[in-house]
Amino acid sequence: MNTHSVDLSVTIGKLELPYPTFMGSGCYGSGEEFAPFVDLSRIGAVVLKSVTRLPRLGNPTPRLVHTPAGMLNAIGLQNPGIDWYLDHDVKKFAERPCAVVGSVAGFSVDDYAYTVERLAARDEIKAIELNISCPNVAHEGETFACDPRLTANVVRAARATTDKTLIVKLSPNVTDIAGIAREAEAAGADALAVINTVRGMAIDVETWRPRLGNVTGGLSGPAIRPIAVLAVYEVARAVKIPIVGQGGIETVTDALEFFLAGASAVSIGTGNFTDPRIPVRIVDELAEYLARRNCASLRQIVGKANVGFANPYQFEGDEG
Amino acid sequence: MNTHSVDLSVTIGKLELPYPTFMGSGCYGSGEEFAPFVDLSRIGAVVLKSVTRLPRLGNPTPRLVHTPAGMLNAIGLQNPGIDWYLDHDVKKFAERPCAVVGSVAGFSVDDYAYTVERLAARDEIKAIELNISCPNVAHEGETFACDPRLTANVVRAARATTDKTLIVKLSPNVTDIAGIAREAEAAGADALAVINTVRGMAIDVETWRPRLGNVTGGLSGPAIRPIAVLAVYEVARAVKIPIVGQGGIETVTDALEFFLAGASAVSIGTGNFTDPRIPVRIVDELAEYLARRNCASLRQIVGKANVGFANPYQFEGDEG
Amino acid sequence: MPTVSPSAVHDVTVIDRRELAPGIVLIGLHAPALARVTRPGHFAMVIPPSGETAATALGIYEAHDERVSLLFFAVGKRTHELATLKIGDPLGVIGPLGNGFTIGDARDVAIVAGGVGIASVLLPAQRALAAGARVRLYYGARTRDLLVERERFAAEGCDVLVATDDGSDGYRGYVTELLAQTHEPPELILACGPSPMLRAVARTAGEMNVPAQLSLEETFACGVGGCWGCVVPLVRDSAQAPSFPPAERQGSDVVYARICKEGPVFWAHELRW
Amino acid sequence: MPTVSPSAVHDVTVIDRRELAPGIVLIGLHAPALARVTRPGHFAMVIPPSGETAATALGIYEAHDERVSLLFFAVGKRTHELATLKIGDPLGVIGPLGNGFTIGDARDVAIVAGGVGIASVLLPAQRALAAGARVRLYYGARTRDLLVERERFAAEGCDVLVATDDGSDGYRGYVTELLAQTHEPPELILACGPSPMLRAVARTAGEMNVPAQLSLEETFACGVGGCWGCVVPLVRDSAQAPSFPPAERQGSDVVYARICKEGPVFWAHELRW
Ligand SMILES: Cc1cc2nc3c(=O)[nH]c(=O)nc-3n(C[C@H](O)[C@H](O)[C@H](O)COP(=O)(O)OP(=O)(O)OC[C@H]3O[C@@H](n4cnc5c(N)ncnc54)[C@H](O)[C@@H]3O)c2cc1C
Ligand SMILES: Cc1cc2nc3c(=O)[nH]c(=O)nc-3n(C[C@H](O)[C@H](O)[C@H](O)COP(=O)(O)OP(=O)(O)OC[C@H]3O[C@@H](n4cnc5c(N)ncnc54)[C@H](O)[C@@H]3O)c2cc1C
Ligand SMILES: Cc1cc2nc3c(=O)[nH]c(=O)nc-3n(C[C@H](O)[C@H](O)[C@H](O)COP(=O)(O)O)c2cc1C
Ligand SMILES: Cc1cc2nc3c(=O)[nH]c(=O)nc-3n(C[C@H](O)[C@H](O)[C@H](O)COP(=O)(O)O)c2cc1C
Ligand code: FES
Ligand code: FES
Repeated sequence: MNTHSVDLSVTIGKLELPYPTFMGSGCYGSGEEFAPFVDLSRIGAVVLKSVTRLPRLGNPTPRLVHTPAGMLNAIGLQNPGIDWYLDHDVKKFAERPCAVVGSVAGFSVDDYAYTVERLAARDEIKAIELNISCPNVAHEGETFACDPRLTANVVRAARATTDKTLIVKLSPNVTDIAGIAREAEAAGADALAVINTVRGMAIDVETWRPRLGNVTGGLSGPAIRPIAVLAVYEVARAVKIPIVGQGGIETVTDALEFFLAGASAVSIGTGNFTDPRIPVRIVDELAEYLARRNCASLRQIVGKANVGFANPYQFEGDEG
Repeated sequence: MNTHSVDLSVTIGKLELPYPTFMGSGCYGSGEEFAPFVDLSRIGAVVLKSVTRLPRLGNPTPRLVHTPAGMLNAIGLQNPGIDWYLDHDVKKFAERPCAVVGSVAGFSVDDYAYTVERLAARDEIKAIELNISCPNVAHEGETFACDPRLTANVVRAARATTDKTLIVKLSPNVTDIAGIAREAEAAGADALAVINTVRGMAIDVETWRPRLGNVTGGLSGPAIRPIAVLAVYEVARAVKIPIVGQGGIETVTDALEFFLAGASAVSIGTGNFTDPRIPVRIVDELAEYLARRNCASLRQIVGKANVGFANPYQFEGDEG
Repeated sequence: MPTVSPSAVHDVTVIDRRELAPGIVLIGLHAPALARVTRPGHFAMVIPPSGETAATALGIYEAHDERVSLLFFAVGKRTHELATLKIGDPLGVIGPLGNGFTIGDARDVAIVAGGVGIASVLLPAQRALAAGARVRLYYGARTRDLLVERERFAAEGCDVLVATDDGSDGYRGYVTELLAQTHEPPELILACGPSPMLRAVARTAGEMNVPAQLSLEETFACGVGGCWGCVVPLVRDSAQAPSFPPAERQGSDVVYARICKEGPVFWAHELRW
Repeated sequence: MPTVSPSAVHDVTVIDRRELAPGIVLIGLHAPALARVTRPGHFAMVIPPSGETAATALGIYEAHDERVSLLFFAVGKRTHELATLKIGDPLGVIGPLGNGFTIGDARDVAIVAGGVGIASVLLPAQRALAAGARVRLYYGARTRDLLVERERFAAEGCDVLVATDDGSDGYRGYVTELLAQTHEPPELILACGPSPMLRAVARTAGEMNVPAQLSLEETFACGVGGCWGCVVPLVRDSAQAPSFPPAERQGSDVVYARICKEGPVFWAHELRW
């Protein structure tokens, strides 16, 4: 098997991508910001910063804190609102040498439907990610993605407005992510993005104040990778639609964990802050890995984590 | 203020401790294992490895995996069962120069009540921690601590069997930890341990097998600290009983985050694997910190994180 | 501050390392491509050699011929790691980034540097001196030992005025008090240092009626304008404001600009902090 | 394997550092108290200098006079960090830990080492040689360059027989095949190396009817018996089994022992893996 003949392409709903790499929403601007550092034609898709119906100034500063093997953020969806966005920003996205996926956030079912409909109508936007899991604008951390019924409602409403690929982004801050995933699938999602950030907090022990202006924030980066791999593994066993796995991916090994757990594609967010060359390095090394393992296509390894070994030894209480 | 005159003592239910440091269940054996490396008379309490009604051989190996700024474990509650434990192990605990807290796990309300009653009857055991949140023996990760009703039932049953201090250990793997905390308090808990490990998974990309014999495990260490600090902060605002904060504590700064968030005491688990001197170092540096800040007592700073600043600027959409 | 920078990821090599004071390190890099395009006030994002999460923002201290240097304080995990770099080690550096200082034809420039702020003001000082301006450096630190590189600035031709919190050298107190006491107001003030110092500079500059450019700091994630994590509020009609719906329409008189992209250097009178 | 060790946390200093092969490092430590009490087969937990989570288990390679050394492969984050240690650096080392090899009065000892397993077998070799035994070292590695320290073992007085996977030196194939081919079975076999090698040693020893002691490896957390993370199944009536209810009463014919506490050295015939 030769590196060049390995097929890395993926199909996510109607979206056909040459590479299985998304750039995480909110981490990659509109792609342009990273163009000096990376060949954008060698990434799968950029997911844009989430946009809302009305303009949002976002959260007060500080909005970022470094934490062990990760970071907390609480941007608060700063964005110009869908009107300005459609008039000023969207046309530039046509220039990107990779697919551009819109991301929509909102505060009511109506918000989502309205914003998705208007954004999806634009040719520059190839697919829509429904961010129902942003922990930084939520009341006590409760988002749409924390409730199966709300998830179903918002996905159904968005689905009704567009035929374009709809990716629903799930929250790890729930008791049963697989249950929420099933609701999203039943309501018409074409794919799932798993996971958004994990809720967290840090306190400055000199000032006694939270280290984020918003008090709480979302944890990302390698620290959350084991949490994300498990979420993908559980969701993959619950649904049939493809999964875009994310959370702390920085190397090809990290990405492979997600593919084996059941992700059809991966997304890199915080990893771009460490080194913008990471996405292309992952694609190169993925081809090498698959060639070495004699896999002609990435699709062959998706979900192939082998969990079929039983406990050879037991005591009475082990059955408990 | 002088370092020696600072009062570090805490009261957790009926448990009076000279130092606010617990050693996390399952991480510290019965204390004896660490006695060569640390002066046990300078720690608050050892929480013993959880014991169950019947003996358990535990999970197949591997049981541990290192992850970024943390580790996954899936021990599976290996223990000799309460009968053997009472006959062979418990009497040795009387020798410890610090308080010894028992930890009980189970698979039914009956299990818990039975085991708590028998263990709590022993003088060597000063208090009981109810481990209703071990992710490594659960079906699909669902534990008692994932359900408000089950939490209430098990706490009520355990409460009925003993007057000793009952600390209920909560799981972070839930949508609403504050709600579970309220149930535990209403059912008679004297204190809460916040948090147990976060569910996670790692996959070996060469063998394609999970890196834990049990497939999934519990994430601990600094990686989860922001998650734990937030959990303590939210629980502290929901209940009146004291909290033993834990998750990734390795330094006095880490411990202070938990005290400011609302923990009356802290617990050190994984930190002992990095350096067994950490618990005593934290106590020493805590006294220095409080002296420097002119606090006569640790109690003065518990829950004092100052979150009272408002967002000075807003756009229309920010109200969303 | 309109400098548009041809930035790139540079694979460079450490050619020099000096500990200027305990915990303050200067690292020289062989980085010809970066040296060529760096302008006063630019910064770089340094990729952690161990793969630690998130690159670190550092001002570019020197840039000439084939050499660039970084001057930093070892305060946390990533700067401590950078402090262990040895001659010959490879390093990934993203830069130059940001919009720098605009010196124009000012004939009398005051530069105010507090602590680690010194790392971002050598290049503008050199630029102003080269243009024939008089340059006074107001340099403050906690204590005498931390006043690193003051001889260097003197050798370049700056008048160096120092202040220390503990009075161990120069004026006892804040460096901005020293600035406020001058009888010869400069034509232009450039400043870099901790936030409280910059606020005092802004106030003093306002009282003196002298324009001031401040190089700001915040925690960065991307450093290239992609995450909106590093913002500062500007007055709504600032020339530096990012493309955004008119703020007044939104019931707010500020607009958040990204320090890494629209800054890090801002006109003091346009900041709303 | 009854050695009870007076362990402690030692603050020691790096006095020597050599790269034996690419990625294989030997670090000498000034550690008099540790050197004094270390016995063959003991290991140490090394505290990560950067504060990285969890200490690293390493065999104690040498221990004499005031010096202890560690020999390790840089495979992951923590061993890579240890590989950057320099002479003069401080290091925290917990040890000695575990129950080591029992050499007794065996007159003909075969030691089998695979890869990094070499790090745990110098002390038992020296002990056996000092007692007048013949010691054959069966030493396997992937390739010639990785057969570090073979001259050292020869100089101590061992007969060194090597095997490489690629045939670049000695026997081409597994070192255990070499052991199986001997016409002079030893009285005692001691082994340290990767699991598959140890299983093969156990099989071969069984066929030869020679007792074997194996030093096992697992991922460790505490290293001192506190977490039950590092277990291996033993036959239920093993003398090394930890205090536990009789396994047969529980419907199991095994009992899990902690490698760090009851081991790391176990009698091959008592393992159930
Ligand atoms: C444009 C720009 C230019 C810069 N130029 C320079 C420069 O030239 N030289 C230079 O030295 N620095 C410079 N900085 C600052 C530098 O980027 C930061 O100091 C750097 O991020 C430190 O990284 P770290 O990992 O070492 O520390 P971090 O871990 O990120 O910590 C940063 C600070 O936060 C504090 N901190 C960490 N944890 C806590 C906690 N729990 N509670 C309270 N405080 C805590 C640390 O003590 C430290 O002071 C610049 C920053 C910007 C934005
Ligand atoms: C009693 C005992 C004695 C020992 N003595 C020695 C000794 O003397 N010398 C020595 O060199 N070692 C020794 N070891 C082994 C040593 O402890 C381990 O190699 C060490 O834990 C490595 O730590 P690390 O952080 O560098 O690597 P880790 O990050 O812990 O990785 C360990 C191994 O796992 C692999 N790995 C990491 N992540 C993944 C992943 N995602 N998928 C698949 N594989 C992965 C790494 O490549 C590496 O091979 C001993 C172990 C024990 C238990
Ligand atoms: C600074 C920052 C901003 C983010 N903004 C958004 C956002 O606007 N919408 C969204 O759906 N996710 C957002 N995320 C989440 C990421 O897209 C991603 O799901 C998450 O960070 C986990 O992946 P990672 O560890 O690779 O970053 C943001 C993450 C970060 C770090
Ligand atoms: C190896 C290991 C074993 C554990 N066993 C138990 C246990 O038996 N019972 C329990 O309540 N918690 C157990 N825990 C959880 C810890 O007590 C602690 O709550 C958690 O690890 C978070 O704290 P830390 O990051 O300081 O370790 C275990 C944790 C680890 C790492
Ligand atoms: S740090 Fe990302 S926008 Fe400035
Ligand atoms: S590593 Fe903890 S018991 Fe062995």
